[in-house]
Amino acid sequence: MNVSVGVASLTKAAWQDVAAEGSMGALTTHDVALSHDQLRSLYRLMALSRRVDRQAINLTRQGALGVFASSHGQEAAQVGSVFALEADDWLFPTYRETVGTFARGVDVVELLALFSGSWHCGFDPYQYRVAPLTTPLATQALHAVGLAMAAKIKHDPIVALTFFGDGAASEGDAHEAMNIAAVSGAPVVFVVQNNGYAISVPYRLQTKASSIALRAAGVGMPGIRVDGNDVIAVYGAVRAAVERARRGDGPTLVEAVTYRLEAHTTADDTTRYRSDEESAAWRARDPVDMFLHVLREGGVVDDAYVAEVDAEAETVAARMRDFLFDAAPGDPREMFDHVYATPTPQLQAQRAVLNQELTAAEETS
Amino acid sequence: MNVSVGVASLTKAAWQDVAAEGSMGALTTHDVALSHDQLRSLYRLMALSRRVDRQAINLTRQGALGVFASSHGQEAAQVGSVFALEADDWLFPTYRETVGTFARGVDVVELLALFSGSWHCGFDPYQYRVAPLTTPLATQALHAVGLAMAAKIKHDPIVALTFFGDGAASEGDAHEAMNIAAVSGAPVVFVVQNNGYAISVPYRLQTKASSIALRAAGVGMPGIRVDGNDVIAVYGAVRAAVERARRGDGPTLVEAVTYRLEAHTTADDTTRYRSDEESAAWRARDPVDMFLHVLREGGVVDDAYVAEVDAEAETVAARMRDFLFDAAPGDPREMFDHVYATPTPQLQAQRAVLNQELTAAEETS
Amino acid sequence: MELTMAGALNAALRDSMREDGSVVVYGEDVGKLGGVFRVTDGLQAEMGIDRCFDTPVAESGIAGTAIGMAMYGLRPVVEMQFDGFSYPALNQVISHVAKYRSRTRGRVGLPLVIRIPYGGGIGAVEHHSESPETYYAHTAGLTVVSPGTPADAYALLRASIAYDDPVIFLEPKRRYWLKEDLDLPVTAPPIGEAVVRRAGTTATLIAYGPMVTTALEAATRAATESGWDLEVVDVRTLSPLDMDTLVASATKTGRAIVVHEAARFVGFGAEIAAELNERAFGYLAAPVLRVTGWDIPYPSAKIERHFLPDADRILDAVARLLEY
Amino acid sequence: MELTMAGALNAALRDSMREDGSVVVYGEDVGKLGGVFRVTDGLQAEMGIDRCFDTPVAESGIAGTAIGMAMYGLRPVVEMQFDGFSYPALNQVISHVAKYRSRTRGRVGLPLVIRIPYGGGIGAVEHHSESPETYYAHTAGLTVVSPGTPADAYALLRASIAYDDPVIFLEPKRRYWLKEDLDLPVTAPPIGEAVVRRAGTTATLIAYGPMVTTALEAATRAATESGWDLEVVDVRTLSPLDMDTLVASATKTGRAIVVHEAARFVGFGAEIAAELNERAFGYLAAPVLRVTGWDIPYPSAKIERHFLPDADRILDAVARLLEY
Ligand SMILES: Cc1ncc(C[n+]2csc(CCOP(=O)(O)OP(=O)(O)O)c2C)c(N)n1
Ligand SMILES: Cc1ncc(C[n+]2csc(CCOP(=O)(O)OP(=O)(O)O)c2C)c(N)n1
Ligand SMILES: [Mg+2]
Ligand SMILES: [Mg+2]
Repeated sequence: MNVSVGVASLTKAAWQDVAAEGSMGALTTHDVALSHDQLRSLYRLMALSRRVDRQAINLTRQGALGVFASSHGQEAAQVGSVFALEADDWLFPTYRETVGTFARGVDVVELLALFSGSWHCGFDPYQYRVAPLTTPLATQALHAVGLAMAAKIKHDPIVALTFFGDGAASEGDAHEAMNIAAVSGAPVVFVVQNNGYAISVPYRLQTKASSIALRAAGVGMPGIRVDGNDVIAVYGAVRAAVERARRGDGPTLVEAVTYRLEAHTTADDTTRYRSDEESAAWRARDPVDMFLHVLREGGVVDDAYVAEVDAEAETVAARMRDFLFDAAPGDPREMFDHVYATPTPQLQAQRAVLNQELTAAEETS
Repeated sequence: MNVSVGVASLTKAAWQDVAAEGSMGALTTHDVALSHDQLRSLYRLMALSRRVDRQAINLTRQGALGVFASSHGQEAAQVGSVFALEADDWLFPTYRETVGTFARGVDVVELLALFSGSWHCGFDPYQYRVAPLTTPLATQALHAVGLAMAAKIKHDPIVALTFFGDGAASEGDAHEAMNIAAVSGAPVVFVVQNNGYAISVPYRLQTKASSIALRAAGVGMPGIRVDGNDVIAVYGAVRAAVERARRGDGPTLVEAVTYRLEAHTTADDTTRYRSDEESAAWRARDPVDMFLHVLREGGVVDDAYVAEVDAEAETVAARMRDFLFDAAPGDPREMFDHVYATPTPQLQAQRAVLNQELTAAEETS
Repeated sequence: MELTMAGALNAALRDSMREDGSVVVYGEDVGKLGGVFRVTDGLQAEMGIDRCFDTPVAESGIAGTAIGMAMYGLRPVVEMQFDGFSYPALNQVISHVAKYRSRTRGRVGLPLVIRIPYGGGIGAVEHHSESPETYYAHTAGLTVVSPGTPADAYALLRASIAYDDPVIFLEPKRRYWLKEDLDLPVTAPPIGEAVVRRAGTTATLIAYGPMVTTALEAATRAATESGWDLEVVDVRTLSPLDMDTLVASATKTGRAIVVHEAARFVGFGAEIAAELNERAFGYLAAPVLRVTGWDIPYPSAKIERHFLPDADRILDAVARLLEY
Repeated sequence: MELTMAGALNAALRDSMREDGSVVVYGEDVGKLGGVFRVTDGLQAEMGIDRCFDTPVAESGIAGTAIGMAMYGLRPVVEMQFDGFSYPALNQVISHVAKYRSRTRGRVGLPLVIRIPYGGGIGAVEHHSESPETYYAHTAGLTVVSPGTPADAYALLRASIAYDDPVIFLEPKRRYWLKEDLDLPVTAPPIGEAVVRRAGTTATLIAYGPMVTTALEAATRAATESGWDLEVVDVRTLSPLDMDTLVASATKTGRAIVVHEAARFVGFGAEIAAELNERAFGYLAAPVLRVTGWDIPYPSAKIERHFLPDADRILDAVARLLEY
């Protein structure tokens, strides 16, 4: 995947467009208007993300989380994408986009409920305009399209952004979502994080297409292929797509080419299917390091700011430890309370049985 | 859809290729080597098909068939495609491809069982190497891919051809089938009959893509767009795809642009959603007439041969009337016999109950 | 006025859309064509293409987008063209439609309706005569409704559209042409309540959807032919199931038969029978019997009548029931 | 030697592939990785990439291609990575896998196996702990098998691969690490036969898959704690169901309880209860009770143990049963 040019510049984004009729264009550069404040915010979110990711892995090792899907190496693709959204826009992430969702503002403790096992979705989707982290692959893409169609029907100028992976792109739902979005002109942005793997299955066994972005041509929507480790390029490409959608010009498919530096999840073992050489090459293109380097060169950040961010990152990490380590399970009776708006008689009866069990247990203990 | 050039020539086929990277190419012409005997066979199959179709519609009006999906206007796309297959190849049709399946050699009475309601599939798929006419859209495409993968594993030089429509192309299964075929290099040919409609829904509401053939680029396989009313062009394009597959170079997507001149089925009412002007324009490009015209010009067929074919067509039609009109229902008890290789005790018991009902009824009558 | 069930459903959609601007109707061929059964006839013309529109042929897409629409405050009412073509949407329905409220800890409910014409008896080709209720009723988080009369078709569809949780609305397609005199808007007992369609003392026939008509026919014939006084209960809502009404009736008559078109094995009748046997234990003079479709794929048109439960088969079961 | 259930399944796949060149294994991550549970570990290395390979992430594609492969004479054994991800394949399974033989009038049978790790109890995230057996068992044309022990895992998987009809093979993932001493190849009763795992007289516990271990634990505890002598029947094959063995046991003890993880409503236990109540009517001192998961979406890891039936819940039910 040779779109990798590192972080080209702080004011220029490079990407390839899929021409209307489908051919993959050459790498072209576009101006990106980000103030130094914005650039610092971008860095801050990426640096915090990196720390959140590392802390989550540690908490998993310690058993505080049952499992965790790391975003290490994909910070630029995720943070750069959500940074292109406005306050009223919606985000539809998968289990992979914890840091993108964190960068969108979701409380990190609420965010990790899925992995700590305290509840499937620990945050209020309406509070953050973020859908639950979704595991059935590509299914959430259709939810994003539906929400965008609804917004269009209501003439609300909002955009729905959904992430999915190079593997999920093989699911029927991914195709249905992109085709329906294109034909209905829904204001959606599809961001495919092509991180080279679907668990153990490498991209070349996932599809014969040279780029996932080419799928766009098949449904008549614009496609963009961008270096997923260049946060400026990702922001620039996704921002262009978001603006196009908000203008009423319909959806865009953005393929961010990146790499999953960690195992698929903490339960996975990469030694069975890939070499250290391969990942080493990508480690050399660490999106956070590359970005920081250019920021320093451009005099956008100094040691003081970096130290400030590191300090904040430690506070976030401490909060994760405080609230996730040994977190008490909620009241099991609650499992009956949210199945329907009002519990059915049948569920009330079952709840009563569990209640008896629990009170009996409390008495004997 | 402007690939329509009529039947260009008897020795040249015109089509557009989707370039490897996805762009739709210009109309290019290719030599087609068909002997006069082959040309006559092609005509014969198309003319017989036309007659079979008309007879099926009449039998439906008379109640001998419960419903029928006409191929009127799509004879070139269907017959031209199956004519490109060799004896050992497999065909996976839908409810729409009755005439293509007839042209493949399936007995017309067995073929129409689905519509007469005598059995879901009235012919032996192994005898003809033809899968049942399938109604759940796009599902059969995956069966074709699986069969082709199996043939590849066994190193058998056969090809599987599957048809689906412009509507079915929106189904997730269509995408999964094409992606899996491409990445596994399965010897499959996907022929999309783009007849402009999915029941009442026109192509422009089905997808925003200018051509279904562009889907090929998204999964990294060759795509071809051809005038579906030019039987020579269809044959040429599909033959090229079949040979590529047999060579071991993998699948191809061929979009045959045609038009459904009749209603979706005999139960449908076109006046609710399309104009007579629109269909009139396509009637002027009748694939059978156009082909016959060029054949006469080229001196390939004369009145005698045409009369001969017409006579044969009447025999086929008579056979349809004889065996489908008032055809007695089979023994209802048989519904239990093919659920499993050996009926379960449970089914034997249920069969016994039905048997009692039937014998009781016979006695009282 | 006299309305068919299809007409009643059409009126229910129209009235709901007129009253509530957030109701949108979409699916395959529901727009210009008005649906293959004309249940959405005229809606696009009156409500506009934003509120009644055709989609590409993609059932998972139809169900999946409905989730997003409901999240955003619309009330989508989507159509699966036929029972057999609702299966591509099962993943969205089981994984998300049913679970969304509980996975979000009650924060995101999905007020949406998935309409599915179901069942056989219309001489259709394969995959057009399926009875999928077990798949839906077993799935916790779904509400499953199936009307047996035109009046219920209207009232229950309106109630389903106004409901705050997702409803799988199963329409007995062979009864689309069943007529009833109705003064719209008709009201009826709410979702979750079964009704006694015919009071009786000999035994209870429990049915829903297409079999309500069949059960009533059996009861009428039984009265004249055998002097049996059969009670007929229309389930109306499969989930949540109104067991109290069923238990009361079975306890009263002491005998019960569940009737449905779907296959018997792990069919909906098994739930009713298991629960009745447990809750009416000691009050039943005989076990609860099931009169259902056979445990086979739906057969082709020419022999389908030998698959479908009919009055004869029900009366045979009553006779067996009375031998205990 | 001592084998885990996962190890026994791996051995069954290997032995079947060695004996029959037409057996191919594929799915997501089953090749190089050997499956997320390592059930296919080493198969690609030994059998080659043509016979054990990874597919794109597309479950409908996996099931759909298996149909074509079986038509062409191979015996595909495909894996759905988790229960919750078998749903995208339901359309192919219900519309074709189950119906192909009957729609082709017996001419095209599909010898294929769909392996599905299922059930909860492993602290997984949502969609990874589903019990989908009702969807499959209700679908006529499918054969549904679920082993409860490592020996059965080996013997039943081998039998399923050799079977001439499609088999849905449900693997109780929480028992993958259950150990047993086995001399391979072990033999066991064929598909379609239930077995009595523990003889008893007080009451019958009927279980399958993950609940076999739980039921046996309950029986052991009951013997010491309450002096109850419980019989435990392992269903093994959900469809076709060996009712004769269940009826014999229930008739003998006069009391029966069905245990499963899946939701109760229209769950598999309903079929067993309904049928037992009918066929053992008059022999049962009490109604057949059901100890099952609640009628809710599977809860999150920290509280899942309050969802899963355990020995306590089973013994509570036995106590209730004995009050009749
Ligand atoms: C429908 C479905 N099938 C299978 C799985 C199991 N699974 C979880 S992650 C994964 C790989 C996904 O790869 P990709 O889409 O590239 O995302 P990534 O994990 O690389 O971010 C698979 C197969 C699933 N979650 N959902
Ligand atoms: C999965 C599925 N969904 C819906 C239907 C109902 N249906 C039958 S034909 C049809 C339109 C198909 O259009 P197209 O694929 O273009 O084929 P055509 O009929 O035009 O040949 C639809 C929606 C179906 N058969 N299968
Ligand atoms: Mg990936
Ligand atoms: Mg069409």
